[in-house]
Amino acid sequence: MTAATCNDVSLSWYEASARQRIDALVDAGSFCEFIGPELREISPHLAIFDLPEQFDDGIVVGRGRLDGKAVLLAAQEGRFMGGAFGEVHGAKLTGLLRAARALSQDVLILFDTGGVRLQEANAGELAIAEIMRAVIEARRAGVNVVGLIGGRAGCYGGGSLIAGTCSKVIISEQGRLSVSGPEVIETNRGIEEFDSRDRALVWRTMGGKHRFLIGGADAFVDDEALAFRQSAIVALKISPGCDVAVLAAEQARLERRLQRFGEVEDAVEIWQTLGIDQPTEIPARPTGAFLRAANNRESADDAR
Amino acid sequence: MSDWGMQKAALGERLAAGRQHARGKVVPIPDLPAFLKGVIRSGDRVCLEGDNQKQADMLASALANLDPRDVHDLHMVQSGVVLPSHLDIFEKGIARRLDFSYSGPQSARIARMLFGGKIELGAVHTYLELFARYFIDLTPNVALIAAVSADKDGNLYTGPNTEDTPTVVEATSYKNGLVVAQVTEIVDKVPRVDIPGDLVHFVVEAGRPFYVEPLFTRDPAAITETQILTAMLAIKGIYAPYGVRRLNHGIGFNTAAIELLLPTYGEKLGLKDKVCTHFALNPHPTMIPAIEAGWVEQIHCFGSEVGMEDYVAARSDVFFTGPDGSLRSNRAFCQTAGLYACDMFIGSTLQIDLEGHSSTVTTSRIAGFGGAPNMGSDPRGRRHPSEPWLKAGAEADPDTNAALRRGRKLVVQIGETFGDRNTPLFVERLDALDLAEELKLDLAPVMVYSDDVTHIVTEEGIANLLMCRSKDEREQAIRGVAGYTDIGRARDAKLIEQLRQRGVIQRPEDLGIDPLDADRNLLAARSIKDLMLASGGLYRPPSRFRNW
Amino acid sequence: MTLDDILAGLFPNGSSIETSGAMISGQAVLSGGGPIHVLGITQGQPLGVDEAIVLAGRLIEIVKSGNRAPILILVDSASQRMSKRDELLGLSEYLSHLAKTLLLAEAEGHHTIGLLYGGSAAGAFIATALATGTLVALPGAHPAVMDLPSMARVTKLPIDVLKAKAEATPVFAPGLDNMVRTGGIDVVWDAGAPLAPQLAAVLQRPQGQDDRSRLGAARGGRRKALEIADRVVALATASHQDARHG
Amino acid sequence: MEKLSFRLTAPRSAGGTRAQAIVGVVASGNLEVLLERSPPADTCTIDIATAAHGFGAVWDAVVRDFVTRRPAGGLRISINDGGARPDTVALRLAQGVRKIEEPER
Repeated sequence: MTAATCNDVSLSWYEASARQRIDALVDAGSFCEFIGPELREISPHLAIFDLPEQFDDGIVVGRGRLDGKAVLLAAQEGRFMGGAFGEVHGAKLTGLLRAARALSQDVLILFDTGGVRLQEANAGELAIAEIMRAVIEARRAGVNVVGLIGGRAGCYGGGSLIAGTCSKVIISEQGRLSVSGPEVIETNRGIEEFDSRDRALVWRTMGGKHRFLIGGADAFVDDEALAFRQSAIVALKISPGCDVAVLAAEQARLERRLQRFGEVEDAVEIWQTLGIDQPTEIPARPTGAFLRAANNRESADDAR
Repeated sequence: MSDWGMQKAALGERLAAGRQHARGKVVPIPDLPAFLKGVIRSGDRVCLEGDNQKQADMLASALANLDPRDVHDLHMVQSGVVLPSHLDIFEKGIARRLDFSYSGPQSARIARMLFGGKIELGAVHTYLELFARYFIDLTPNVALIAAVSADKDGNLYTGPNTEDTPTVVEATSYKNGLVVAQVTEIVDKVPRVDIPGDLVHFVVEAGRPFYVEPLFTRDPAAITETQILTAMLAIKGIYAPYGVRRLNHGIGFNTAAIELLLPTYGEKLGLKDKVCTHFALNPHPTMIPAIEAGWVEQIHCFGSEVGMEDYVAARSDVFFTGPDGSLRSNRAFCQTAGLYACDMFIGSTLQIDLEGHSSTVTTSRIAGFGGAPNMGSDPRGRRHPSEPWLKAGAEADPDTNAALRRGRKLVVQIGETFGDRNTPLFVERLDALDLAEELKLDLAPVMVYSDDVTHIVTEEGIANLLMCRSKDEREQAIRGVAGYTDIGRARDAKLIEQLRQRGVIQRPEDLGIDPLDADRNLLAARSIKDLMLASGGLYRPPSRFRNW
Repeated sequence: MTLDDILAGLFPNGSSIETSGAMISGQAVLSGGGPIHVLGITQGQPLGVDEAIVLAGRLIEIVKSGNRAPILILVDSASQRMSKRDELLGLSEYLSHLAKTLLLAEAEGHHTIGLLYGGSAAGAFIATALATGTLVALPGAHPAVMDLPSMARVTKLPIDVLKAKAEATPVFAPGLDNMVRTGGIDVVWDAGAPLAPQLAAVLQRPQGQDDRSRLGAARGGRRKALEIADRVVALATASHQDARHG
Repeated sequence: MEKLSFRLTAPRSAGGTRAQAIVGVVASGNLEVLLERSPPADTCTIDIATAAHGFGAVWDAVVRDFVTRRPAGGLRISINDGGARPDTVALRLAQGVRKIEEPER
């Protein structure tokens, strides 16, 4: 098998834009966008709030090739309104997933989102519900839907629920995956419960390493576009589907997590329970050392 | 007949009053209020150790909790007004007069209190100036200082954050003043003696470390392409041609960008061993890649930086460290080094006017000067030659006999033409002038005077003010790098083209720099995590800077 | 309407429903005679990992049991539980898992009906009511993504300005009517009429595809979503054929 | 939002063959620039929607310098601005021209 060409310049996934991520992820020059910025399909709702629009409404969708294989892709731009789901933004992803089911083609979702866009909250919330349903319908038709998480805005709110429907989740240390954001928890529960400015706390509670260790993500990669690419190629090789057996396995997995860790106060205790040596050093470990230490992690194989 | 020995007698009275609340030299925390009330007299000059970085925070709160009926009209002489309690002391009427250097996080409140008459201002000093006055006419009666540990004899260990302490203690204790130290813990034997116990009268065991502000940590993730371009201009257009080896950097993102470009862009230009070998500088985390790449021979520090302790200890070939292994910093010595032994100061500012005066004062904030004017000024007392100093001197005054010509220190102001919220860097009139009028100050608080500044660097180019021969040329040179600000747009295009022909103004293209090459990939580290990894895990950044 | 009133109205032939904390679970007999599974989250409680796993477990049992009786999920909740513990344990997976079990049940042939009779918000709303095949509501239900005061804080707009804007568009402000107009809620039942026939009418309808964006467009509350999604499908299909024949 | 439009004579026309290019994102202090081909070859039109009001004179200066310094003829440029500083605007415009000139793969 010949390895298809790709961009081999080092590119930080965290720093890259949605378009840069796609360019670096797929085989060189293979991406073709649907409803590109030149069509100016902007949000019809931001003008009500006198807010600036973006020509692609913060999401790029289209098709490309990954290691020679045709895939559909969506990438959120976390810097535009926090990558939040609005009506147009969400509908582009819904359409992509419906196409995936119809065409039996795998999908990569490059998450970078704070959740629902408040200025169009109802439309955003419904978009998320529609997307989740479309993901499951596509998966039941045998399509892989892989989530990639490592952007600036993380994967929060409804975005995190969509990620939970994916067949595989790839995450980097910078990636955060959580429903409520740190500020929201602090506002609702007080700074004693959660100090949102304690970034080490944020990352060890919601960050990529912790999610990988508890089985919330299937692959842990460096903050490099090439690492995401390699991992995505591997993720597309298996197709677990989404039937009652898979969800029963997930039920067992999530019940086990509650039994094992339900009473702990902090991520470090969980890592200790997993039998990790020097659990407090986990955040500082480079990828190689971390993956060795993560040998006994809770795995999510085929139970998602 | 004079009654000699009055000061010794007064100190004796304070000591006696203090001992009523102490066991030996140790004052228990519950007795601290009564103790302070006993040893401090209304009208005293008090140095409450508030440095640029470390804070005698527990003593500050205790002082602020005194009853102004017992103690009032204090004259505070301290370099840093940083904690809220520093100003509570004035708010409550415990203190009245203030001489200081730097107010950082309290800059807005201090301005309000000055306008409201709650504070009677002596002067805003530079560090060296205030330290100097400690020995002439602002000698403290009482110094409340901070250290890491003490033994029962009062010997103090300050750890990496020695900063102002030796200067404050020297001035106070040898002139019959009383010295009280807050320490994290009392130990049998201190790791090293930074302050001899003879000079320390009382010690309070706080049971927790003093507060330190991580003031010199710049997250590489926040460095913009424009800042990278500006840093490229500075390196290729100033560092390289002058061969600047001994220097000080300010704390802004522009100089952080320079630090992170040394091992990449600087290396490509072949500048290793030719520039940036010796620094008067705090242990900036953004220096780690350059240090690791072998660029730096030596750094002397004003203070430490939170999280850099282990790294510094492991790099004693570069930093000054004690027998205990940890950094020895000293603000007074390092400021002197920055003034006399460095050939360049480069830092950012908030406003520059058409003459080249610069100021960090805005009408609602008085941030003070800190050390920038010490390092950002041409020392008239300098006598030793060096290549950059001589070259700059020759550019300023080509006609004088070289053997009789003073050299010039390079004083570089670097910044983007627009700052936060599109505020222009260049202005017709400094806000400092309005402030001086409102507060009826004799002097406007100018950070770097126009006759000291030699270069201004922005993303539009470099203005070499040494080579300007008239006031008009100088003004146009400044307009010529002022970009799209009102000042920049009111330029005389023809004159500016002439200045460019003479090399007074240099554009990126004149230096062979394509603005489109200013990419974050050029940074030797793009995140705090990269810095930590570059340090081999020795740098331990505070939680708020981490994203892992 | 209290939960008991609702259950009595829906199932005049009787039901056997257990309450455990804020969650209910059991079976009832439809007015037409067939069985229906009933579960729900009640009392305006937040939905956290502990609640989600119980509801999902019950749904998996139902699907595994092999009978294809309809499932009614009653919803009167707060939002997701906003706590350190829930997020530490991976709340997103638990909520998503619950939604997936509902979607699975629908796909496996169970008619899934959500009945929103109180509040629900944000992640809890998505994981329960919005994951059913058909979502209906009773008058007085109050779905929300975020309440207006919080929204005012985040958008830095005065609440009066937000209220004025909410008059002009159903797209952002909380409330039942807005959720109907944007297509999220299929129908609001008539509380004055018997409930059992209204449930029977919903069950009469064939199961089909997700038609919320079509409803949103028809009702004028969400004019773009359907058109954009359809265009993406068309473009993807066309480009797929190009790739094969090109 | 404030809308501004410029139609400028451009001494040099843009190179390359790409139909369009886009750089930047709409965020605080940032902007997106969409470049499309549009005859005539000696004219550049620029349409701006900006969140920062009252900077018309600065935009005027920035775009005039841009068409003088960069090959921008035959381009229709559309900008959504989140309040970027002029130096950022100038940089994005230059990046955009470079991108539309890149060879197609």
